[in-house]
Amino acid sequence: MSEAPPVLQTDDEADWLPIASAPGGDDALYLELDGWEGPLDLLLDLARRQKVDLRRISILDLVDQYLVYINRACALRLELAADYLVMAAWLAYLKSLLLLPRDPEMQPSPEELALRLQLRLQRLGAMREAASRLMARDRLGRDVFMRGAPEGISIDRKARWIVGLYDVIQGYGTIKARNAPVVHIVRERPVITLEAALERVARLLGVARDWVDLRAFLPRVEPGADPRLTRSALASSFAAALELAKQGRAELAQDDVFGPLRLRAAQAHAV
Amino acid sequence: MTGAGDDLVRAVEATLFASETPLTPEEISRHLGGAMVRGALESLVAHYAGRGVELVERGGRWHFQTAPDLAHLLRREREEPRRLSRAGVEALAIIAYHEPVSRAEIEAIRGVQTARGTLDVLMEAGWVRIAGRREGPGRPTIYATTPAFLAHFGLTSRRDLPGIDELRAAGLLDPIDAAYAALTGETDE
Amino acid sequence: MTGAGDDLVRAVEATLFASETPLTPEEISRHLGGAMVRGALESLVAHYAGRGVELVERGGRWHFQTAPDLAHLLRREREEPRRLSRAGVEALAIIAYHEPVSRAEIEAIRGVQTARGTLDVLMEAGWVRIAGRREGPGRPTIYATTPAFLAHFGLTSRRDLPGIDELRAAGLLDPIDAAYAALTGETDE
Repeated sequence: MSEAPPVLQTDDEADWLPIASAPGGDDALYLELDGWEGPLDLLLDLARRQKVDLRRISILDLVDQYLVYINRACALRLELAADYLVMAAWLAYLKSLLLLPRDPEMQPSPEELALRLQLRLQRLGAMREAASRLMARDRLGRDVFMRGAPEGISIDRKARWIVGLYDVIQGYGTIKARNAPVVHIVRERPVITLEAALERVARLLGVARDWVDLRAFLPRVEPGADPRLTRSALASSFAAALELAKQGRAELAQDDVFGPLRLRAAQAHAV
Repeated sequence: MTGAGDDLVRAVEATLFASETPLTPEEISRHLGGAMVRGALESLVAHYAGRGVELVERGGRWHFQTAPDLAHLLRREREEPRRLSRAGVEALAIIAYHEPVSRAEIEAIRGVQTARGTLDVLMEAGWVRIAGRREGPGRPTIYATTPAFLAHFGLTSRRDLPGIDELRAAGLLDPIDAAYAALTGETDE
Repeated sequence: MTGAGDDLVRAVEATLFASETPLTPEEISRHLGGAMVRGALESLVAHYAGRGVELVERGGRWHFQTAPDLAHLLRREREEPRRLSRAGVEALAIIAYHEPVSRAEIEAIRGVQTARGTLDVLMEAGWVRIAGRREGPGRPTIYATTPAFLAHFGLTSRRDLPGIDELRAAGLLDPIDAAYAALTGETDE
């Protein structure tokens, strides 16, 4: 069980039937059409019926009145919002604590719970009263009026632009820097292009009348050079050999699958 | 009235008459080239006292308005200002007396949840504004009243809120924990 | 008239003050339950004579207005400091370094379009003027700086502007990213 009365669910315009004192003025309750704003509101109204200062209210009486009302509403099968039942349960619990022999271990004590409930009712009551006093004041547009047709005062705003010489010079520098011709430099990469290989293979082939292994056409690679250069040279030389064969300038021979690829100048041209 | 002050009084009077909104002394002063306007305002308040129109200060801003006792003559043919729901009225009072206050604090006092639209209506009316966030868990938005609130309800400042001194003296504006501690710390009656 | 406290005078005063339109004496009278208001109007005219506000009749209708000699108070000019936009700074710099230039030339140098308003702002500030038209296709308007520009920036002449070499030496021609990184102390790596 929580130690404070629960904060309740909604403040929808209450659409159920609350209570008022019987015309006789005793504390018999009957139902009438009016709105409650939740259980705390109902409790406050019940408390006011005790016709004493809220600081001297009897919490036990208040609990009884609330439970009586809720029971009556249930008996009449009125649809009670869950908040009211939650509050009823909490109040019944509080009442039992207040009536049973004191458990010194209990924190907070039932008296504290009761006092806190009383403080809440006082605060709500104070704000209720403050609100009605506020609303009853002479209100602008209802009771007092400002001038109906003021000429209006206009202020022509004139900008004083803030900019320093440095801003201007820097601005110019920014434009110049932004528009300076851009030169793209591509980093040298370890490749032999197809064009280079084609030129080299064709030149070497011109002097080689017999079958020569393709690998003999590869450029000499410095020891320790990037191995990717060797692979690139082999690939582009192979492509160059195919290209030369296609052009009818070279003949290719390979005895085994994955065996050495040999080439020589095309014999038709050589004769 | 004669003397050098006259021109300034006339200028302040004309400025406030012409303005469509209440003005702070600083705004009037700026409008009049930096003149000190306090004295002129006081002189105008005295001059208009008891007339059909009066000069009032609301939340640091000044405006002319009709005398409240003539309300019965002027009220007819004018539509009522928007009717606030009971929830709206109570939320407004709680914000005014406790400001700045979070929605949870409003709900704790009212004992019910506050519908989303309730605070919106108060802000739309120009009476309530968001006053930032409270440092602490969840950093909730907090609400406070505006100068337009003071103007609408004819309050010079929040100190003029009906009964606020008594409420404060009775501890009714303190949080319940503080009130409880104060009560139990003292001798019981 | 029994003085400022006279109820009818007060009522007429408040009615005219709150009215959104000038009112005939008959309208005021009807509003106030048929009272004779002529005397009250005369008393108010006398009371307000020489003040910052006066009561006047125009075509049989009455209204309050600001005293005509104070009409100048209803308009005020106020200076507001504002920061020149980056586009404005760049256009100003280009005009200063290249004047006279056309808008198309400014755009060619900036590499982006320049809004019409940008040049307006510079002219409104008094730093840039229209310096005629360039002979040639379309005869475009050309712009140049003003003496006020030199005065504002404390320059004796445009020759005081640093040259390209000096800009480079000052690091102002560094690529923007590098300059930005240097400014913010960040590095790309």
